[in-house]
Amino acid sequence: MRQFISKQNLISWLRQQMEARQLVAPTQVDDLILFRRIDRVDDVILQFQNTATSPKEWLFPKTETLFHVERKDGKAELIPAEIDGETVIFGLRPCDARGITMLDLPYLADPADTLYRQHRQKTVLVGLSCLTACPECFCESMGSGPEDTAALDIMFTEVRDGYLVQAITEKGRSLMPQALLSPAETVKPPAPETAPVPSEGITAKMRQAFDGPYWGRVADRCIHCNVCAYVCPTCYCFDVRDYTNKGSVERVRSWESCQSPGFTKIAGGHDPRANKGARMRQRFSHKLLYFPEQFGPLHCVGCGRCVRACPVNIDIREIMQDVQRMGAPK
Amino acid sequence: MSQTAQIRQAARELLQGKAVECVIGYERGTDGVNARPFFAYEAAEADRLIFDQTCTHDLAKYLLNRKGKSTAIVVKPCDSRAINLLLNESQIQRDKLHIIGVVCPGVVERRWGTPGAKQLNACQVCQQHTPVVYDTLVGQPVSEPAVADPYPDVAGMEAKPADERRTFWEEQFSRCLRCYACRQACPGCYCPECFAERLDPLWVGIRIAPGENEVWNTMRAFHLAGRCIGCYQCEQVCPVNIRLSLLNRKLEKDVLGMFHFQAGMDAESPPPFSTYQKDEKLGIGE
Amino acid sequence: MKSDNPFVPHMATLREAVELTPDVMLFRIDLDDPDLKPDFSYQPGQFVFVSAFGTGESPFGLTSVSYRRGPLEVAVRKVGTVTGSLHELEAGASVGVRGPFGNHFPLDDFRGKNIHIIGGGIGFAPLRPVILTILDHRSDYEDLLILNGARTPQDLVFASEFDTWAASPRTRLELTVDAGDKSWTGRVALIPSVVRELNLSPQNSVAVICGPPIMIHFTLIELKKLGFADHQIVTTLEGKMKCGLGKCARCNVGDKYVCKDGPVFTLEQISTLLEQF
Amino acid sequence: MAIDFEPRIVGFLCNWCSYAGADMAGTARICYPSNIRVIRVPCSARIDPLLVVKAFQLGADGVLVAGCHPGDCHYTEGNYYSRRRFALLYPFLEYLGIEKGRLRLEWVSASEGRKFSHVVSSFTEGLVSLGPREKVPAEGALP
Repeated sequence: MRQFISKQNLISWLRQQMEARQLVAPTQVDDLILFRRIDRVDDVILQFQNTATSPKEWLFPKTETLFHVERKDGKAELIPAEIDGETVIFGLRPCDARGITMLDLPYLADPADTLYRQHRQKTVLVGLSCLTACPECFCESMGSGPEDTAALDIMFTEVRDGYLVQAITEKGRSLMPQALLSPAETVKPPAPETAPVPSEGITAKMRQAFDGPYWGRVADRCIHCNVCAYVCPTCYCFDVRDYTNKGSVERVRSWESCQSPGFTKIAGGHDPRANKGARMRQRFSHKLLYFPEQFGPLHCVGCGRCVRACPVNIDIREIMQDVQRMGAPK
Repeated sequence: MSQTAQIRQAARELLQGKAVECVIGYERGTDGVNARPFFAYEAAEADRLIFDQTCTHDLAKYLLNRKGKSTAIVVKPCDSRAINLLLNESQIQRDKLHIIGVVCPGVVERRWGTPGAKQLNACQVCQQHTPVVYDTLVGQPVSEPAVADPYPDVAGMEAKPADERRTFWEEQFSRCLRCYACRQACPGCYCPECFAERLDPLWVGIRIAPGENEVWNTMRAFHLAGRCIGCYQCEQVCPVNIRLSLLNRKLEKDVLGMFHFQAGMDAESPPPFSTYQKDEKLGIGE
Repeated sequence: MKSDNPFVPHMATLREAVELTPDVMLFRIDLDDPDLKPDFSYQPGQFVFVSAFGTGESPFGLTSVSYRRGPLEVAVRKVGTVTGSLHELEAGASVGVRGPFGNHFPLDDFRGKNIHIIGGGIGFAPLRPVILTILDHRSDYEDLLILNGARTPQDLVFASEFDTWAASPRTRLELTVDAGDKSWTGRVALIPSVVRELNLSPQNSVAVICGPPIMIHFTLIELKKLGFADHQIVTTLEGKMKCGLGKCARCNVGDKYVCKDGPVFTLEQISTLLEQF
Repeated sequence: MAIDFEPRIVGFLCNWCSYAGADMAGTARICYPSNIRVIRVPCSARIDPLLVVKAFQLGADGVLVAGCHPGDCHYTEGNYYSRRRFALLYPFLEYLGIEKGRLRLEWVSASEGRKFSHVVSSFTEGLVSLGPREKVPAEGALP
C-alpha cells in the first residue's frame, strides 16, 4: 500500500536514520553528486539525476580488508574482517538498486563472499524513483525501469509537498514509523520514458560477432583506463594482495578492471589477453554474453554512467546497435 | 574552406595516395555534440572527420600504439608539443608521421550531451594557437596574445595558507578511484611498467585509500615535471573531477621560472632533468 | 571459531623445502588444525592457494596424492613476488593454504586406456599425481608413457623419481631437453618433435598435457596430426587468479572460470570456449 | 607545542661523502640527535622524489637528503641532477601543504662530521617547532 510522507517528515526520518546508523546519501562534492556518509541532514540532495559514481562501493568497497594477521606467542593467527554497524543508503535510483541484485549473483553464490553478504545484510536500501530520464540512460531496455523496486527495501516517489512511500520488505517496514506517514492522496506521477536500445537477442548476436575486426576498431580509441568498470554499478572484478605497514600484515582486495593492461598477465609474464581488441571484447562479452549465460540477466542495468564517463565515447548503446546489425544476415 | 573540410581533404589525399595507413582525427560522438577520436583507414572514411571546439582529446597519445606504422594525425598546438616531446624522448619516428596541424582558438570543457560553454582553463591563458610542428597547416596562423599572468590558478593556490592547501588536496585525493584514466590519457605517460603497478618493490599499495592516492597523484604529476605539455587531458578524463591540472601547472610554472624551459616547443632541447649547469643557483644546498 | 570467510586460509606449517631444480622448490606443507587433516582430500589436477603472509598468495597445482595421507606438496618456480617470498621460507615457517580448488584430471575415464603424460618444465609438476595414481593402481590402466621435457637437464623436475617410474611395469619414461650439457646423453629436442618422433598411437589412448602455452600449442598440433581426437586430449588452462571461487572474474574465459570450471579441460571443451587462451 | 615530540627523520646519505661524514661525526664523538634513521645510498641522485613522498606517507616527520658538494660527486655529476630535482620538489611539496622545513637537501663531505651534526641538530629543532606531521590516514572515513 502506498502512503505519503511530507518533505519535513522525510527530513526528520533521515535525521533519525543518521543518528541510529550510518546514513549514506547523495551529496554535493564540488561540481559532482556522490554517495557519501552524511553527517548533516541538510547535505542530503533530494533532487538530482544520478550520482557520478555508483553506490556499489558501499557494498563492495573500493578497498576492503579480508583479514589481518596477528602474532600471538610466536604463532600467526588470522583475524577475519567483520562488518559491524548498520547502514542505510538513501536515494538509490532503481537502476543502481538493480545493479546490487547483479552483484548478488556471483557474490552470494555458494560459497558466499562473506564480507559482501554481511554488507548486504546490514544495509537497508532506500530508493528514489526517477521522475525524469537521464539522456544517456536506457534502463528499460535492460530489464529495469524508473520505478523498478528490485533489491529495494523502501521506495520514495516525489510528489507535490512530499513523497509517496512504498515499504517493500519487512526490513523496510520495520524502519518506517507509521507516525510519520499518512494515507496517500496524490496520484503517482507518470514514469518517464527512456530511450530504447536493441537488447533483445543480444547474447546470441554477441556470439556471432565474437571474431572479426570490429573489436579492434573500437579498441583503437580505447585508452584502457578503468573508468567504465569503476563507475559501473555491476562490474565486480577485484584484485587481492597483502598490505604491510610497520610489521602488521593484512590481505586486502581492491577494485580491478578487465581493461587494465596487466589484468590477465600471470607471473612469468605470459598474458593470454595481451591484445587491445581482445580486452575490449572481454568487457562487452562479459556484460552481454558470458554473464547472461552463467546467471541469466544481461550484466548491465542501463544507468548510462559509462556512456557519460568514458573519455573517448565508447558507448555500450552504440556497441549493441552495431552488434545487432553485424549479426543480421547480409 | 572550413577547418573540417581542409582536414577531410588532407586525409582523403593521404589515404588515397597510400602515403599513410591511417589518419587519426576526430569524429562526432554518440551524444551528437562532442567529438571523439577516430581512426580513418580508408579514403571513404575521411568524411567522418571533423574539427571544432569540442575536439579536446590529445591524439598524440595514440602514436605510441602505432610505432613504426605510417600515420597521419590531427593535432592542436598543445598536442603538437606532445609530438615534439615523444620525438625528443625517441618514442616515435618523425619520418613515419604526417602531422596535420590545426590552428586552434581553444577548446571547451567536455559536458555530455550539451555543448561545453566554458573554455578550458588552459585555453584561457594559451599563448600557442599555432602548432609548433606540422606538415600540413589547417587555418591561418594568428599573432599570439600577450598573457600577463599565465598561471592565475596556480598563484591562487599558492596564496592559500598551508593547512588550507593540505585540506584541499586531502579531499581531492580522497576521491581518487585509481582508475588511472589520467595516466592512460596522458601522452607523456608511456612507461611499460608504471611505478603504480610495480610489485617489487611495491611503491603504491593496492589500497584505494587517501595515503596511497596521494602518493599516486603527486608522483604522477612529478614524473611529468618538465614534460607536461599542458593538454589538460588528465583533468578532462578524471571521472571525479580532481584538479590535476593544478599540480601539473604548478610544476610547469616552476620549471619555466627555474630552468626557462617549456616542454615540447622543439624536439631537441634537453629536458630540465637530463641536463644541468654547474654554477646555477637554485636556492638549495647553498 | 573457524571463520566461514572463504578468503581466510587455513594456517599451515612448511615441513620441508626441497630443491628440485635451480629455480624450483618442492614444499611439503602440513595443515596446523588436526581436525582438518582427515577431511582435506583432493584429486590430481586440483590446486591450492599458498600464502606467504606479507607478500600475498598464489595458486599452485598439488603434486602429491591425497590417498597417501602425507603432507600437501606443491612445486614452486621462482617467477614473481609471491614465489620469491616462498623460496625464502625455511622449514617451520607459517604459511596459509586455501583450497583445494578446481576440477581434476578425469582419472576414472582413463581406466583401461593407454595414457600419454606430456609435461614441459614446471608444467610437469601437476602431472605427477596422475602418474602416482596410475602407478599405485597399475592394473586399472593400460600402457603409460611419461614424456618430461625441460630447458636443460638441471630443469627436469622430480628427477629423483625417474628410476622408480621407468622400472614400473608397462611404463616408458622419455626425457628431453632443449639444450643438453656435457653429462647429458639423452634426447635434445623440443617436446612437439618428440611427440612426432615417438609416433604416439591414438588407439584407446588419452594424452594429458601441461606446460608453457607455446609448448601446449605446438604439441596439440602434433597430436592432431597423429589422429588424436579432441576428446582424447586433456590439458590445463592457466589464468590469472585471485580468489579460486569464481568471484574475482580474473580468470574468466568465455562463460567459464579457469579456477572453478578448470583448470583441467579436454580439447573438446576448450574448443567450445570462444576465446583462445 | 608538544615538548615530548621526537620527530622521526629519514636520512638518505650518499655513500661517498655524507655517509662518511656521519661516520666521521661518530668517530670524532660529535653528538647529534638520534632522531635520524640513516639509509645509505650510492649517490644523492639515487633519491627518486618517490622515496621522499613515500617516507612522508609512511609517517616520517622530516626527510634529509645529503650528498657530496657540487663538483665532488663520485659519479662526476649525480649531485647536479639531484640539485635540480630537489629544487623543484621543495616548492611542490610546499604547494601540497607539506611545510618547507620538512625536507632538506644538504652537501656534507666525508670530512664534515661537524657539519653533519649541525645539519641534523638544526633540522631536528626545526621539526620540533613544526610539530608532528598530521599523517594522512591509511583508511579514510571518506569513501
